[in-house]
Amino acid sequence: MFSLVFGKFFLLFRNLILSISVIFLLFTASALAQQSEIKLGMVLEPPHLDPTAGAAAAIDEITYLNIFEGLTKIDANGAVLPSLATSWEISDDNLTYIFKLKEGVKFHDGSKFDAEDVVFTFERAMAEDSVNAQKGIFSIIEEVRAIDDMSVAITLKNPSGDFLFNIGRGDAVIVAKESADNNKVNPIGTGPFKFVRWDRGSRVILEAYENYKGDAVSLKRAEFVFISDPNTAISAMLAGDLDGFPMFPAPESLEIFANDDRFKVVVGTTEGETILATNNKRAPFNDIRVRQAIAHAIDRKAIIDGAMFGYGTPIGSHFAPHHPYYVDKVDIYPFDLEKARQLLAEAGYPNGFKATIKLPPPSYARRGGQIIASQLREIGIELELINVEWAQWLDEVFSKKDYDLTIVSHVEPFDIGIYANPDYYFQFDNEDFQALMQQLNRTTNDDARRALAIYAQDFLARHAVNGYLFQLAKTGVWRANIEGMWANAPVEGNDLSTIRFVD
Amino acid sequence: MPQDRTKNIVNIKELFVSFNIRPALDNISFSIKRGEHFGLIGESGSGKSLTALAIAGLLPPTAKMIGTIEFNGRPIPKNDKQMSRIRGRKIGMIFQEPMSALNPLMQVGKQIIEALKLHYGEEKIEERLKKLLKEVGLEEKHIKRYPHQLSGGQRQRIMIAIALAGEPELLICDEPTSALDLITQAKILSLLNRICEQRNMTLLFISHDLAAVSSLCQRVGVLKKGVLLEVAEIGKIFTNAKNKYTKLLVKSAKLNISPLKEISTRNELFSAHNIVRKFKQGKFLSFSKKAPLIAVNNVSFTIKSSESVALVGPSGCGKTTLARMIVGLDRADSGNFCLEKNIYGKQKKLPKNIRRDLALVFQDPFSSFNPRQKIGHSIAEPLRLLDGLSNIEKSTKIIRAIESVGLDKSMLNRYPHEFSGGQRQRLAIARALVTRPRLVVLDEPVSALDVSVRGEILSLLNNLRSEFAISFLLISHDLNMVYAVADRIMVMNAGRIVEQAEPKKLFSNPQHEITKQLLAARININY
Amino acid sequence: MFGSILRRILIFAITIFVASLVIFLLLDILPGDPARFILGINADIEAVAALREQMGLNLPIWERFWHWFFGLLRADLGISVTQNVPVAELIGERLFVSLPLAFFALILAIIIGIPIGIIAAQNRAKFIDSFLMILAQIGIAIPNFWFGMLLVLLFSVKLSLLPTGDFISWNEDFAAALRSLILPSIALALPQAAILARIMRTSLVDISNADFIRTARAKGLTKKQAIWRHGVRNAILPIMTILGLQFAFLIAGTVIVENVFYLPGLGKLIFIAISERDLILVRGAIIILILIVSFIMMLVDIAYQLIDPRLRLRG
Amino acid sequence: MGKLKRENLFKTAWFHPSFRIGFLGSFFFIILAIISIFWTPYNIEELNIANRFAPASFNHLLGTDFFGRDMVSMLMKGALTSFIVAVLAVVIGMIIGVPFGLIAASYGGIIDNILSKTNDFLFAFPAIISAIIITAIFGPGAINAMIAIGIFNIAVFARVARGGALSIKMLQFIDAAKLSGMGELKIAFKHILPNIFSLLIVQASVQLSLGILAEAGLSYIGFGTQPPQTSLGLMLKEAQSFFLIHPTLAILPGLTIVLIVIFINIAGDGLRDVLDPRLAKEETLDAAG
Repeated sequence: MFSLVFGKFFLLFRNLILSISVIFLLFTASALAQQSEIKLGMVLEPPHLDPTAGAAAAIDEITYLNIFEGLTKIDANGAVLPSLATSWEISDDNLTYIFKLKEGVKFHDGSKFDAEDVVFTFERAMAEDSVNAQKGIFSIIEEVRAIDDMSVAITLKNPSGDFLFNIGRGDAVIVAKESADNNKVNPIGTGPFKFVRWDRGSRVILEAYENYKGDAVSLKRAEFVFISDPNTAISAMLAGDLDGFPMFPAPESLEIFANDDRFKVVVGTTEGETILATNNKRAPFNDIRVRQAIAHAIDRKAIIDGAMFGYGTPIGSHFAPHHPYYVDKVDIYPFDLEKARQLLAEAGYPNGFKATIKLPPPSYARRGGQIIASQLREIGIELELINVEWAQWLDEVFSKKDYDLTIVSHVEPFDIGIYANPDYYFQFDNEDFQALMQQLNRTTNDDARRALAIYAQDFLARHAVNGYLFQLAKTGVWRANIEGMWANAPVEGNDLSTIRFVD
Repeated sequence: MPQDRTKNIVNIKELFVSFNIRPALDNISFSIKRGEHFGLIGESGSGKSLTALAIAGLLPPTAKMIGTIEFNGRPIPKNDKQMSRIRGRKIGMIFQEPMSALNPLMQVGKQIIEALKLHYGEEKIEERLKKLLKEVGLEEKHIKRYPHQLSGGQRQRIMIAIALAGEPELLICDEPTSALDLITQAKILSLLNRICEQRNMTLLFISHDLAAVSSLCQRVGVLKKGVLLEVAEIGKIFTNAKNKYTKLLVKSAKLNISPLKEISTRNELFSAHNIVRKFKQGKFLSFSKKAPLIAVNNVSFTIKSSESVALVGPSGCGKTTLARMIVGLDRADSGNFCLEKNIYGKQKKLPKNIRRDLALVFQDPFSSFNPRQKIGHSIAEPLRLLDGLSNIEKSTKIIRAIESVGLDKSMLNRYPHEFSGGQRQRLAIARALVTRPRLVVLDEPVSALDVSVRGEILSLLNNLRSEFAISFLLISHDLNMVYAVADRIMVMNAGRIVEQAEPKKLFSNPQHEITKQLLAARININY
Repeated sequence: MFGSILRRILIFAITIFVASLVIFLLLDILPGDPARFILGINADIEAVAALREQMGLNLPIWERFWHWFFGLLRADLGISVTQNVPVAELIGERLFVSLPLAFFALILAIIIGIPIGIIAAQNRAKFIDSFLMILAQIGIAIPNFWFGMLLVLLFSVKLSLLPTGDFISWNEDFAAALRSLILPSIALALPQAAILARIMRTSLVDISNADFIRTARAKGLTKKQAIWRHGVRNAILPIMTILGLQFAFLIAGTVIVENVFYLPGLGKLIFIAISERDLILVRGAIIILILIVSFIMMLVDIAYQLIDPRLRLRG
Repeated sequence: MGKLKRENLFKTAWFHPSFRIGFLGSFFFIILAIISIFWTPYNIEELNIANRFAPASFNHLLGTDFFGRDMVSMLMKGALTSFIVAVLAVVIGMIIGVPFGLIAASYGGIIDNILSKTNDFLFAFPAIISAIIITAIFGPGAINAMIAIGIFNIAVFARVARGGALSIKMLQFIDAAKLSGMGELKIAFKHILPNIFSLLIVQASVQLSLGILAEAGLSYIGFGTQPPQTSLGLMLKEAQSFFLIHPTLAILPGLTIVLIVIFINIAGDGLRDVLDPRLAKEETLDAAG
């Protein structure tokens, strides 16, 4: 390999000599991005490009709805729309779904899309050795069956209120048997864009798929460029190297873009409930009075201002404010230091105590952690800040549950169910809540579900399981002449098909 | 080149040179006649090199100069460009250290050619080069070599060739031979003499060595601390010097040492048997294997107690290596030494009982004391070798040592930089004597000293020998010097002792070729 | 001569061996199980054990080291835990950014630093000397990442002349790739250029006091001629060693600069590998860095031997 | 023989103008940093979000940062961390590197060869590569940055000590000490070390300023100081993304770094001038003659 590398370097050097003349052209500004090409910034580079084999949000942000499509799809507002399934019927017992598939669809490699692909996809995800990150979506499926070439029946083990939503997510996109194993490096889907190239460490390039069966797409080419450093992100945008940054990593600088006619700043919502996650089994946090004291001591406004520069909506429970079932529980434990100290004293800690807080890399956590430490110091709780990388966080906090407090954003949509899992890293073990969630899962009637969800929100808020801080905002920046970019992030993804440049 | 012997080629009037505010040359006035050989003599720091540089317009930029220097009747130009036309073409220069004076990265032939081209352009370069080489006594094969591939004498010949390239009217030689060994020195001096005669060239010869100056020059100026003490015909300097300092110079050049008291040399004190020392060549993990260099080759000799033996030889003959082995700073590869029945030679570290009977006095008095340590501490250091001394005994010994070399005990609290070179050499001797050793090895004990103090140090050594009954092994390249202080002279060449005899016998009837060469190289003062 | 080059190569080989041993041992004591990391949090114990077996993690440490070391000799550095791609391949790609970047920076440092040093030395103790040396002082004192940011703000954001990084592969668009390396190499080069200027100045001042310069002037050369014909080449010799060291610094400096600009270089790769705890990748990347640096040092030593006639004939 | 003269280094250097400026300048920042151990105008652990980005005023002489912390207090604490990291890295380098170099020079031969080759190798490794390894093993932090910089310093000091020791070793008082029966190690520490001490001090000033820059670089990429601690480099990093809106937040720590480094370098240059025998050389051109 090394001789190869050096050989290449020799060529490189020759090129260099040959293109001395090119240097004269270097300082002429690069051609402006064509109206049909777009370059979008992303913070994280995906580990691979197969959304059915990994949890990383970055995979979906590139591939979902662009390269891959599911039977259904989620639109910018979180509504479920037909995609590869043009229509579906649901049996009266809410257990069997019959999907009619879109005709004439071809994968990017030219192979035909039919019921067999759907069956393959689901069976692959349901299999025991499945590496799908959302096995929960598939575990309730009893059977997947092709009725004919263009229709598929899926039978569930028990009714599920959000099955259609779930199969519209990136984890349930349809893949072809022939190409599935290669999707990590060379993703082949049915979507409006096909994969061109992945310059590792740098960018993924997509190109419009000429045989796409669906609404016409305005873009011809798209690049996702990976920029993890917020400062670099700011200058890359300002310098015009990028057309947009759907999830801009530096809320502190949005002001610059808001005051610049070339750009627009779009603040939407994400599914990210940002919480002060608490180890409910570890003393003293196993005492509800301690948790309540913390809840009283947290000044959400200061955190949102200080960590997110005002972008974010305060939450009082683990529920997204834009969700139709949402109720505002922020005032259950208002900011009240006196009350907090009193509760702490009742719990037996009149002089407070010491604890640790583990902070993953995002700035909401690192900055938020400093602010929370400063706030809790007011009631005598001394926090030691421990910065961890994501890998460490997953290992120590998430799987080993070795932590007191941590700050993290839970980005799964409608994920209140995690509180019913006593092994989840919050270690919240409450039978009442577990029963409540079982009931919710079985309920399909919307009004009934709403009532249950509201009760659950109130329940969590009152138990002060975690410190509920704010709903993470989706702060996007893009050129003023771009339309059709998702303002909110109901699921992770950047739907390129709706994006167009206007004059 | 028409020459008028009566006219002055150089005329210096009231020359002052200073650095910052420190004066270096103080009101110097003299002139050099066309065609004469003029010598400038003085100790280090006397300003003699500075005078030469001033004439050539090569003073360092930090130097300030007042006064006039006329060359061929016209003041030398201040402008570097104009001056550069005089340098080389009218004034040639040769410096002391030919290794550093040549560009290490350039073949020596090219360095000569560069000078030739400056004066003649491209015309007949090869021919001129060959002619020059022949004149300075080099062969054509030397052209393609780099300075480090030549010997010191050859390098100095290259320097002479460079200086002659522009056919200058005045040749300035700044200590041209002091970095060379005696034999080479004599050859270079006679070469210079011959060339100046042949070319009818004026010579300004600068040296600290009155002997060298006297062999070459007709007229001499004596400089001391930036002041020109006197200018006179060389004959008059020797016979009828006006100045006290000049007289001292002349006296020490003749090396008048207070005569030896007759000391009876008795039994054998020390002997060396078949000593061999090889040095490995090449570096760590080296692939090329070179034959080891044999520095000392099967050497045997003896020294009696109270005897003073001199070891003489050209540089690189192995005498210093031998000395280091004797005092235990180095190990012999084979053979052994015997000091009063104690046999040693191959140990890495000598036992105390042997070590305390041996001492070494170093060549360079400036580096033989730790500058950060008081003299008293340095002199006390060898007392570690004597066990069970009380503090009082120690200080008594130290005081006796320093007083025996004629210095005051109050000086023990001073630091080395507060002493002059001669005083330091006395202190070094005091340190060597503090343990009352039986054998003292003296490695060129006076060659780094100014001529004026050499005599007193040698006299001191003689006195000490009779007083304390010590044996001396005196290492030197200077036959004149050892003649006066040695009972016996051993001549060493290429790692072997080739001849030994009493001084008078050796001088009158040398046997070995190298002894003859060494004797021939001595510059005898004939006044 | 040939022998001394061979000797230098042998030292290089020993260095690499010792370095790989040290790196391997250091990174082997780390807590954490790569097999578990690959399979994820929920993997069952049997699968992890199987993968450990497959990855050779159960072998004794010495066997694993030999395995890795001989892999290194074949340019096989294992498979990245997080990216599932051969490490050698990942690194190979990144070198096409980092090496040119460091190389350009070196060239820049030379073409900026050396002339400044020469000008300052020629005008010693004059205003221009002090001025240039104050500039060099400032150049050394400014952190290069900060300077990089300032460059971006000026040339990319305000003037829109150059990209803020945005490296496109050499094959795709050579000129664009070159453009994207201009600002980072300037940022990287600045402190090194300042250091070079100072060393060049000192070296020349030293040389201009050297005896052979006096000889050259005595021949009839003016001071300037003497310094140009004899001084500069001699002054360059010590500079060469410095350049070798500087290249090492520049290679390492890419780690920082690639983070200021978004360049997909080796530095960025290491950075991400560390944050994702991909130790196989970290290990490979570090040993490659060491390999490059040692190789450069070796080249410098050999070049030194070729240029300096005093070393040419030595054993 | 300039460097062999025994003199009070500081006293001599004081008359050198650039040393004086550099020394006073760095002394100012060092004093500020030391004061911050006991007192800062405001407690920087108390965040005051409502008062963030306050402009310079009587209450906050240099304004406040994005957490509402007083910039003067931040700079003092930041300088303290930067100095501690750099100084301790120098100490590490000296304590390990100097004996390393002295031993190599004293024993020579194969020991010297092995030590010097190891050292050449270490020398080629800027702090950042050690930092990568250390961070990979222990995670980031100010102490790790210090060790990483220290490792590089070891190589530097070993080289300087070895070079200095070799030139001192040529001098004859070393042989004199050997003749007195002193061992190599004792000679190294009693005779050689005091004579290369001033050399080491000058080098320490260089490494100190490099250490401050290296700490800043490591903190910038996240391998160095971690919040809630602060250092000048970390302040710079955290302020970068506000640069276009609140430029002072980045300019202040940046300027502080630049000033400290320049002051230390100037002081070091002055010291070197005082010690450098080259300067003396011109004035005593005649010394050999």
